[in-house]
Amino acid sequence: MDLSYGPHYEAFRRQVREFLERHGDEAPRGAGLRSEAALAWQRQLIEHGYAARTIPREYGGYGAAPDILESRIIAEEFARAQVSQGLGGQGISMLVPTLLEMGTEEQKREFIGPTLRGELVWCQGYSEPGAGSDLASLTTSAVAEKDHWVVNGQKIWTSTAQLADWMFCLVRTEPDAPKHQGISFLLLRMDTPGIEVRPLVDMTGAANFNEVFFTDVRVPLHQIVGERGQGWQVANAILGHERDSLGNPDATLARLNALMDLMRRETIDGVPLMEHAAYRDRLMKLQGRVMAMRCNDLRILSARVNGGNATLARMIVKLQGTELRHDLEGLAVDVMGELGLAYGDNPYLRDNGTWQTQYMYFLGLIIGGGTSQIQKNIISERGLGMPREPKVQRG
Amino acid sequence: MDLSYGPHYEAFRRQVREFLERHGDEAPRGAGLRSEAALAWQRQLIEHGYAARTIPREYGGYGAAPDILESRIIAEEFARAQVSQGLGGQGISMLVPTLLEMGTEEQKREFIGPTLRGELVWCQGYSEPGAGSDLASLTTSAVAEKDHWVVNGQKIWTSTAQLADWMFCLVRTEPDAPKHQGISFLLLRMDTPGIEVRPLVDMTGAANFNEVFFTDVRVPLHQIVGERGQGWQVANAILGHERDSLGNPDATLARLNALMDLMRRETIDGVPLMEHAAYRDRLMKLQGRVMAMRCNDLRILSARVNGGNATLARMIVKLQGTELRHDLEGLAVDVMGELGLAYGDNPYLRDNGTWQTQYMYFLGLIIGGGTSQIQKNIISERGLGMPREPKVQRG
Amino acid sequence: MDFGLSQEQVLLQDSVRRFLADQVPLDRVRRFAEDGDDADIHEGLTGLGITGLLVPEAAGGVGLSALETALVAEALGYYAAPAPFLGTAVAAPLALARAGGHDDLLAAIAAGQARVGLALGEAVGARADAGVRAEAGRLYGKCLFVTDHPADHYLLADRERRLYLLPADLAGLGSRHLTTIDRTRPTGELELDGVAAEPISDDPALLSAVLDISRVMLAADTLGAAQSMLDQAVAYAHERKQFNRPIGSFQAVKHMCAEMAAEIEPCRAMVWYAAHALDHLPDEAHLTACHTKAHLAEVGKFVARTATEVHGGMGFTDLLGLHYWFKRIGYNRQMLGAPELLRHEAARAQSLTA
Amino acid sequence: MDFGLSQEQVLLQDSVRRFLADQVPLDRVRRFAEDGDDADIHEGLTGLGITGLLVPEAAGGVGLSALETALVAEALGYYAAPAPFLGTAVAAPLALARAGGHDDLLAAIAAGQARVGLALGEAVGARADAGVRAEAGRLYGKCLFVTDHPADHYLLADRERRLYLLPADLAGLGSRHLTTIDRTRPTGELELDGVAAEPISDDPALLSAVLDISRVMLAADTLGAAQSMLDQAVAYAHERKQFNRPIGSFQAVKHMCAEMAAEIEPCRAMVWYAAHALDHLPDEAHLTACHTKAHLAEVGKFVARTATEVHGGMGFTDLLGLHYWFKRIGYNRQMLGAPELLRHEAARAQSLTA
Repeated sequence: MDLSYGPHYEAFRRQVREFLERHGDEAPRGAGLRSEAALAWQRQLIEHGYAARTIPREYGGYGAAPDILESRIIAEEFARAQVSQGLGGQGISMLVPTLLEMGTEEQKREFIGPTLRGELVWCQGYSEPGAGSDLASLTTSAVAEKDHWVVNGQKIWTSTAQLADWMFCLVRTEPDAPKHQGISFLLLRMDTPGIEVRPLVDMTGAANFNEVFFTDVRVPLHQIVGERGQGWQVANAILGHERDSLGNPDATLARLNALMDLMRRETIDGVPLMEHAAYRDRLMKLQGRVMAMRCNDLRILSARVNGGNATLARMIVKLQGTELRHDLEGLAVDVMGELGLAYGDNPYLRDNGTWQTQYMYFLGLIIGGGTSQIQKNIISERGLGMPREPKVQRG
Repeated sequence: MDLSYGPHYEAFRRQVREFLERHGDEAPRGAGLRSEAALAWQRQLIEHGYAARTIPREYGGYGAAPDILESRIIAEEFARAQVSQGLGGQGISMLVPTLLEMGTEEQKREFIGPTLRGELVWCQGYSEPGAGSDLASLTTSAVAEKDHWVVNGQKIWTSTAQLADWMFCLVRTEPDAPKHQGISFLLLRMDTPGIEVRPLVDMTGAANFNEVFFTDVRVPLHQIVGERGQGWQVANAILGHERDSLGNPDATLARLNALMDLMRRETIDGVPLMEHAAYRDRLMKLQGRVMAMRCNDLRILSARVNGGNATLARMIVKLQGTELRHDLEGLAVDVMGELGLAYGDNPYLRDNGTWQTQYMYFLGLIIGGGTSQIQKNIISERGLGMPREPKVQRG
Repeated sequence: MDFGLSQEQVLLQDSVRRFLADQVPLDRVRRFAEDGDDADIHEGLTGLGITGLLVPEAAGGVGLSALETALVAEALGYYAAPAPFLGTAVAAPLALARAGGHDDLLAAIAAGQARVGLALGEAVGARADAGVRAEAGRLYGKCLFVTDHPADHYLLADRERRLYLLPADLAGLGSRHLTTIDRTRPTGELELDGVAAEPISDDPALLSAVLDISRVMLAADTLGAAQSMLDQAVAYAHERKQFNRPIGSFQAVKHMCAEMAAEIEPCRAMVWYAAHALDHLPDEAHLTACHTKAHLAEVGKFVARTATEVHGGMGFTDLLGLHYWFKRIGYNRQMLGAPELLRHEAARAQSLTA
Repeated sequence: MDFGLSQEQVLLQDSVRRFLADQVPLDRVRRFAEDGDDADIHEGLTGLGITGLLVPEAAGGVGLSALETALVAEALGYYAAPAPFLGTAVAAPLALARAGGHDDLLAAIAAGQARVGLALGEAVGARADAGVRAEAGRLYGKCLFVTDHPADHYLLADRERRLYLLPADLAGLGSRHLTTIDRTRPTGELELDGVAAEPISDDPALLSAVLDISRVMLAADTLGAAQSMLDQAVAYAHERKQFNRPIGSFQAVKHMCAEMAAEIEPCRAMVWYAAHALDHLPDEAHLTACHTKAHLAEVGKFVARTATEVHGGMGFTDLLGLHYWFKRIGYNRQMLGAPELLRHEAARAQSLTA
């Protein structure tokens, strides 16, 4: 056990810091996805290897060998300096690794570079109203007619659908095959006639997601990744690439610190909330849980770097992390009492109203991306080797 | 809504009080099940209608018409005076009502009177090691040979088996019938050759239950209640007779009050535990839950007296009541800290060590008599009308 | 011995439920969330006698008790119905009838012609930006999170726990809307810059009585809202299929619903008891009110979260409108005393701590 | 950057596990519960170097760190193994090595020839019957719930948080056995009637260091015990059939096991970190120790209850012996600071309260 990074990585860290000191103020703050500032910053990051670091040069990346600690150091230093780490989004985080793994050479050359540079923005079309936990039962259909797929159906939970140039999506192309074998992975332009995007307002009051409707949408036959009927495998090829961001313990620690500030600062009848022992005990309970999740994260990181088994440790992050965050935001709402109800343009909003909003948003995350119920199925079956539920009699 | 009992019942209450004032000190305190004092007191209670109140006179009861409020008043007054309400046990609480409902005239005359008077002590043989939640899968067999059943198998969770004269039990007599239709309800003497009773020590350190083993135990054919194969219905005929005693809120209130005494009395570094705000908040949470369960109980009682639907209210008592009690005992253990570990002959035992023991015993009750998991199945299916789990494919 | 509702009480609640089911479906709630206009609902409830439930008959009201009022509150919660209620139909009638000499306003309330906002922030615990002090017959400061806003009058408490009735047009009295998560409960703040006012009563117990009944009504509202969320979850679990089965046939979903039912069911009796105690069990009323609101807040929080989870992603969207109930339960939780504060008050009421 | 165990650490833990799996099966635990004789286990652990882990090499020990010790504690918890450990192999070596001048006793500990009981009741919060005061070089009073009892020496704290080392045969020092729920951890009390003794050190931080490491070891023991209960529950759920299915195929049972795993898994890293911090991160050590013990106590309580529930009635009986782990977790929870007290201490360590 050695929690230091060692001289090689400390040198790398200094290099990142120097970059940030020199260029950090060129980073856009709160600029739009499409702004010239954002795109320029993204190009500069790629050039220095702080974005698209491990993507091969021939596809527009920086071409470094994968190194988990370097990535971590970059993330840490950018966070410390509060400087944008460049563009994110599902195109960069999901489609690029998918194409690298499963795309044709032509697809790689056509899409990866522009996506990395932010010139192409993508959205993801997986979930449907009738296919959530049971994603493989999706029914949006694509029928081959001459040189086109004709797509009909509906997707939901599509973020950035209004902004996206393209969508990568799962559609049913072989209606008679078993459900996992009848799916294909298509790429389609969002300006194709027949696509309608409707914002999906959620309980926080914002439209963090959209619904997308397809009516006879014509997609060229070659805009498929992998073979017909292989879409499920294509989509799952990159499941491991998703960052375990849903329960990120560093973000949780930042929120815990903000909550501690809140409890020191706010008062009831002049007495700081921190002096209220029942609240303080709840806070300390959360601090213990945050500590545990941070240690868990350290273990996962270390296992990635050094090898070692942290499967179960990784498997529980989403379940525990979203729950913890929901509880933490909920304590903040509680200690504020009536002030915890303030919303929108309320002048008494504390911390921009983030506590109440995040309390709800994290309930959404408990549900989304595999509900807690599904997570528990996975942990018990894959993590603990417990028997699957027996097959149900039909009819 | 009227929480008074009205003049008729208040008069009845005075009558009970007078009896208790006059005779209360004749009640045995802590005497054995079989002691002459206990039997004499039981006879006196029956004579005055404070035990076996609604059992017909011809079978040895007092013969009053059922009246829930009278029964409640008797229970309240005896509890207030801390005087024994006479003998309990599964013979009186379960077998007597079963025989009244399903027994032959001969069985009623033979068994009910002596059971009520405490001359016959019974134990119950339902659960088996392999048949807990799924009781109907029991395998203890009874094969008819000439004029006897020959019983082989094992029962578990049999309380008072060492003391009992007789057992009423469920055995499989029709091995080829569907599982609910192959069971019969037998009565057997515990001194029949081939019966072995082994005390079943539990986590509290006591043997609150036993295992009972049967090897070629011969039981006269006529010692059956109901028909062959009807045992499941016979057993279920009296399920409604069981008092919802597992989550009795009056007992819980008494424990809450004792816990409050404990927290006022005990100190850390000279400061009363009640001054520890985190403990006090936990206590107040429990007090709120106890209040809710007492109100729920009042509603159930009232619905019994006046009609009205309290099905769901009744259905949740065991689940909520045992959980609440477990939590309450657990808080007591926690506030005592190291003292909460004291056990057995430890001279620093508080309240006779009941907190630690009950904490474990109520975990047993959460599990026993239908685990919390089974309770939730029942509440969701029968209480909320949710779909049953689909049938599982065999093999 | 009858711990249950009378025929009349059941009928009263049914009539309110029927009215709300007809006139305040989710679409009507959504419309209110946009335009803040509840005139038709207020009128309908007035027609049913709801605004006058606690107004003495002599002043033109129905003169019923807290229990009936709680049954109405439960129905309002069940339908997440916007309507002037907590200040107008609960706190003001109780306070004004006890203080005496306000028959005109009481009659106007019963007739649906007056709204009264409840401004008790000071009594529950003033936050940094708030505080109302009285100096030589004038009031200064701010009261946040006032119910039934905008109103014709405000029932306000100052730092010394004295109650005032302030007509909205008093000189020096400003008010404005405060947005909260619960768009079914219009809320505001008062600014007092030397408002001339005298307390309505010198009875020190009056504020406590107003707080007790208001807290029980918030608890009753949560009871209704939680029951509605459970009912919606059970219905959705029947309907929604995944893996070729209604999700309601999965044990995990069934158990979530069973746990909600097991938590809610005793709350029903608790709310009845707490409301009954307000009128009939003076020794228990305050303690029961504190515990009932605190306990319902905890159960409500659990149900709001769990019912949303049963609905999966749909529960998180605006599509089914489930969040109106979620937020209503959140509002009830924080208003007039969050659970920890109430439990502390309960402990003090029993002299368990200073 | 390596947050994980070294090859040597893994081997050490494996060797202890193998020894315990062979020599301390449930039957051996039961026998100890009857006769209190752990000589063979003590000897076996001594042979593996466990008693000398924290004893400096110069004094005949192995001179390893808190992390190795925590790995051993975890293994002991996993097998609910009785053995002189907390006082003998953890607290005493740390305290005596730091205080200096106790090399003979340290050597005896490492050689398995001495047992030291830990008597810190005073430092954690004295209950009504306890209290140790020093007057003119003599100690008076009582210390309850002393570990590793009976021992050859006792490490005792007085009211002023000074540490003493008391040979068991000192004049005026009485001791007796105290029965607790956990029959795998022999516990006693000390009675001091003018025992002549001087503190072993004037370093005020020494007691705090002893408490920190002892608490981390109790947490590590809970980690092992909880993991064992989960493993037993999963195995039982595979084996036990009801309704023609292994109960482990029911979603409710699966989810109970998943929840246990999800709670336990981060605890493993937390215990490693807390142990590592004791030796390498002085600024974090105390806070981490408080939180780790408190958090493990809560997780342990949940797992102890849930694993028992998965076992159904069998979990409640003595037949499977599951209760030995249940009670061990309970013992770890209460000893040297129950969770609320530790959280209060954590808050004070951060100056969040007085």
